Amino acid sequence: MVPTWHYLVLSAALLTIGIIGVLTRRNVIIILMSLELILNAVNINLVAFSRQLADVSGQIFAIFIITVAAAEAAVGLGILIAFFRNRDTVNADEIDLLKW
Amino acid sequence: MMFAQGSFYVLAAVAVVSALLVITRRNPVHSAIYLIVTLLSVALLYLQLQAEFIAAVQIILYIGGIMVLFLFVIMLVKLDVALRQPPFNQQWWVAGAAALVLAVELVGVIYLGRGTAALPQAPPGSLQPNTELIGRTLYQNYMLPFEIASLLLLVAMVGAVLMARRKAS
Amino acid sequence: MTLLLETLKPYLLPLIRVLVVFLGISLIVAYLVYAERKILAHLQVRLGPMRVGPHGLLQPIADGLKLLLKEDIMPAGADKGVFLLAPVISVIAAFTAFSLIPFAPNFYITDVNVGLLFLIGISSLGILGIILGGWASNSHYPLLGALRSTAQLVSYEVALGFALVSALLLAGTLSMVAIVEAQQRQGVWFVFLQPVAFFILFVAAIAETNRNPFDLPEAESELVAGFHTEYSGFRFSLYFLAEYAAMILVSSIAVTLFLGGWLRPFARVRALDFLDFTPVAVLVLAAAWCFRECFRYPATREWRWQRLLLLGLGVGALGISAGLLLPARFLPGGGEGLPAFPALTAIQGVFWFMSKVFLFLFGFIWFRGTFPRYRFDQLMSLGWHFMIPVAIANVIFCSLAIVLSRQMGWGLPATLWLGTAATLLVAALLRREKA
Amino acid sequence: MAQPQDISTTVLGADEIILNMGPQHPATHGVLRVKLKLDGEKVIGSECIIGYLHRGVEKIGENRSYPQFAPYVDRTDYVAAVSNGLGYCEAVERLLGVEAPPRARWVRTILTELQRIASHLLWLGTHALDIGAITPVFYTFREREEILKIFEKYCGARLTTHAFRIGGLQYETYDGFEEDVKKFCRDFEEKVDEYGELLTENRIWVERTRNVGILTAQDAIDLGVTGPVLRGSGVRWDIRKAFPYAAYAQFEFDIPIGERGDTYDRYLVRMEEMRQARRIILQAVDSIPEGPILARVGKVIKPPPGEVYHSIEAPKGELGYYIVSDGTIQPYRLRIRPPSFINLEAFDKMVRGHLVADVVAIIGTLDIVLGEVDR
Amino acid sequence: MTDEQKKEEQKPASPEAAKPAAVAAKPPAKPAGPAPEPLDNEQVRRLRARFAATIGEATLDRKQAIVVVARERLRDICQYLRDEEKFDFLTDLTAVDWYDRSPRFHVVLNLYSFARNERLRLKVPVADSCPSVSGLWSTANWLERECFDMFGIVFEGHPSLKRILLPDEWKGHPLRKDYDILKQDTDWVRENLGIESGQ
Repeated sequence: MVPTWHYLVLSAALLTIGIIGVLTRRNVIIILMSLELILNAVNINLVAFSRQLADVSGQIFAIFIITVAAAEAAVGLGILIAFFRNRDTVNADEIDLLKW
Repeated sequence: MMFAQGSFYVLAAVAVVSALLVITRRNPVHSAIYLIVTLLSVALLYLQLQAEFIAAVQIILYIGGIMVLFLFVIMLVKLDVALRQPPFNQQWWVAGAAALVLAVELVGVIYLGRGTAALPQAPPGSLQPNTELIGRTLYQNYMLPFEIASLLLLVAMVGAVLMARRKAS
Repeated sequence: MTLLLETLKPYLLPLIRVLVVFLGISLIVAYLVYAERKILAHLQVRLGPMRVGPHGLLQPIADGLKLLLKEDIMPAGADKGVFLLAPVISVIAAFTAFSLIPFAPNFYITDVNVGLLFLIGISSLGILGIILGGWASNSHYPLLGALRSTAQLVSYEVALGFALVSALLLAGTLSMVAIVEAQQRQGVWFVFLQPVAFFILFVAAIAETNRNPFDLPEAESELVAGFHTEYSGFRFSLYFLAEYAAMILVSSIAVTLFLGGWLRPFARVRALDFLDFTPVAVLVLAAAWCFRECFRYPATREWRWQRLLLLGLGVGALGISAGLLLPARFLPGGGEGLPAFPALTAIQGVFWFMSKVFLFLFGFIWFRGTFPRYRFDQLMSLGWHFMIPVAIANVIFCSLAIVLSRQMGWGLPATLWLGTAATLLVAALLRREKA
Repeated sequence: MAQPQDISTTVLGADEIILNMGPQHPATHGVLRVKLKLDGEKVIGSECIIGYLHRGVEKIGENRSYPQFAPYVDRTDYVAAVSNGLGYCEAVERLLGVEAPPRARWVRTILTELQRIASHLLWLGTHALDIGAITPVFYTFREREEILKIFEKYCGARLTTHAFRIGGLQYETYDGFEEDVKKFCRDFEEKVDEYGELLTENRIWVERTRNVGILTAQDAIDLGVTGPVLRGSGVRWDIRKAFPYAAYAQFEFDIPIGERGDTYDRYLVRMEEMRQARRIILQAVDSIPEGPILARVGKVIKPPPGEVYHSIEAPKGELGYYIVSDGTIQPYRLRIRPPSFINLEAFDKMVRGHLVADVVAIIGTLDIVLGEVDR
Repeated sequence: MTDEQKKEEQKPASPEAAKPAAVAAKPPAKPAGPAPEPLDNEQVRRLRARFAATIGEATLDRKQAIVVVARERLRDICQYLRDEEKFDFLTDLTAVDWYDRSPRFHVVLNLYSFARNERLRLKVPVADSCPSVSGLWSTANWLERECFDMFGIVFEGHPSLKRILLPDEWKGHPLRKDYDILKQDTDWVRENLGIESGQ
């Protein structure tokens, strides 16, 4: 059986990659995808511990996180579309007006 | 056992490599494809962790829902301009350094917490039948959070529709 | 050598099953195209394929060869990798899903406890093939087709999901095998308890497979060929394969959930046990048809191979039916603990299962010959304003009915029909509101 | 009143794309090319680009003698060649000041009405096909085939028939002509109902055609559309009644009109026109007078100087011939007023605000033939 | 409109007789054939009273009324005919090239009145340009484009006057009598192949 800490390492790796993506990319779509990576990293942890502790709560929380991810993607992409309509760009560093 | 071990490492490697590709590809469609690969391998890892339900949800919701939404949006916005611009912003080295610090920190935490590895592993099959267990827990112990989550989805739906809708013309 | 055999032994039987299923599905897909062309032709007062082989029986093979030999054209400016990958995704998604379908009580590749969820998940991967293919073609028609397709599939998946939930309420399990067994135990196919859910599943299945009247993504009069406009040759045939495999898949899901899977009609009525021999009867009839046709061809040189083919088919069919009737005691290993005709029993499940699937597929083809095409906004409105509310109402009323029958001790079918009546009322209200 | 035509020069918004439909497209009925400006799937502008089939028929007309030109008109609206021939022959006859003998006019009426049915059948099949119903086209072609067989027996050609001559007919009807026509009419009655069963009450068909491509009577007149498109908009006008030609004054028939001017109304109008055409044919075939079939027009046709405009109710609308004669054997100027061309002009007005799927429905409902649009 | 129309249709149709001028005109004996004759009815008199000298000769040719009008007031005349004389339908608009006359072209407008079931043909002699009537009848838009395409007559005030049937880069206007059908080919051959003629 694969020890739990292997999953933790994998999760940490995905989390770091996700954070790098969020911090460095300009394209908002890819930033949103990196956010999904981060959320997935969390889920791996939750499910791995759920297995180790034989407690299904971890999986429940994973479900909640997937729910949140869906909500976040929907709202994020909605904002993106609205933004693209007004400014004709998808670059995060060009989102520099608080109103238009 | 060998098989389980081996497949974990293969899947983990695939997940990490394609995650790296996600954040480095210039074209968001390619990023999305690699993200799908990552999500699929994570789903298979869930299977290995005896979380069949989560694995199925991951595939249906993440890949069949969220990623399709992503692709849809990518196709709606014109990317020709974005493709010619530099993909990374100017403070990338600051971000890289911060992420490096974070990585070190994470490794440290895992190392410090290695005691948990000594904790007894639950025997296989302890979370079966998976779907029934999740259903029971979800609707008995976590009823309120579940309802809140559905409310959240509703709000998100309304918000997304409102955002994406054109001004009445 | 023996060691190798010993280690391979546990994998051998599953491997054979996988091969049989996938080859069988490919063959059925090929002949489904043939059947579609024939049935449509007869609906439209013409003959359909008649040239290649007797009654055009070899047409699918000729078509396949033609597609394989055609030039594989890639549009300029296409995203090469994605363009090549997309049809493969579609095919893999469509075929992998078959591994979860129980064709007979002892003939399926695998059965997992979240089988149905996985089926939905895997089949939703097929959307990716469509949307990526449409995008990668770098052309307006495929892009519009892909967008339409995605919106359509995502919308109808919701209604489909709710229809499946209605069946799950009755079965109490997600395992495909257990769902059929539940119908066996309860002695009734779920279609008789959940007609509304079955109807919604049927309509959603047509929409999910992009078939007429919901074939907007590939509406040839508007978008030329939708998402696969720019595909040609082998890659086009992959999409083609995926589409027809998806048709068989959704029919299989519907049959498993609502039409009792491998169960024969009236499985509990002993007096109808002779129906078990239907597969044999069908084979014998097919053989008789082959022999008759064989002698209707003139005995000239140019028809010789056609006659030979028919003769061979007839003899083959007779042989198989004889094999099916082979009593257990002549089999190696003796007849202990086996049914009287073991081969027959094994094939029966597949026979009934596939018969029901074909009934479904005939419906698909029939619809295609009959209906005009919906417009995109009408399709969406039908999905969101009618199908989904009705499906949700159905789930609510039927779960109420199940709870009621448990709490009050009422008969399950009667309460469910009450629930169905309530759902129909909702549906009628929705229609009225729209009109 | 005139819409800005050029959509390519306007600036595109964020969600707008230009979609080019045709000239090779299954639903543009030939070589029509339509440039659509889309907002998502909504059409916000369109431009028809035509001329791919331009053969300079009018120019050819100036360089051929009057009888020599007759076969050319068959090739304008090539699915209603008989109607084209009737219009041309009658225009030249009027220029000459002669009239075809009664028997010729009766036979002309029968053949022209058969041609109207054939043309409408072709329209019905392809229109249904465009909207996604793939079966009606085979049924309509089955009946169209019967009509073409009658043409073939009469004059030896099925499509470009050149059935009439200036001054009457070249051929006497063949033995059994009346029986063939009657048999066709007898069978045809229930066939029309059969198409109706497939479409008229079909929910999807109604939803696809109701309120699509609405043309008010006002707009229809302003845009100069004629034929079923005009009548679908509720204007009860038919040249067969307004300026009777051939033998139409002798027969009873109704002019169906629509109420809302949408695609469904135009569908109903054409369906009813097929029934009325059958009615006319039945009346005509029972009363064909005996007598000569060709008026005395002389060996060389040389109309006196002057000009004439003569139009007939072709299946697509008002098909007019404006011929200016300078007293020689060739027309000085020969103008064909093409109904398809002018009906197609209404396309932009009808299509704005609809979805891409409606574009093909509207092209179908206009019933254009590119041979005639482009000439 | 529709009601009027219905009324119109219900009375037995004999439109030739309904035409005011048709009563007088019986085509002469055959050998001579029909010939144009002068037309002078109420309508023409009204037109003359209103537009005076801009209304030229009015004739009846093969029982069809033809009025020659001057290009200067074409739009006013059309407006008057459409709104007051109820010639609300522009059936056709085309041109004739009388290349040896001056002015060279006749622009021919075929009007129809639903209310009176009557046709009227206007002929406008023009040299090379003519006022556009596309503001009065939308249908004139394409017809004038075709006319421009084929004859090179410029319609002033047309929203987008460009070629319609021929490609934009076409040279010449084919329905002019002096148009050489081989000219474009020969030019191309000369320019691209360097030989005198491809024929």
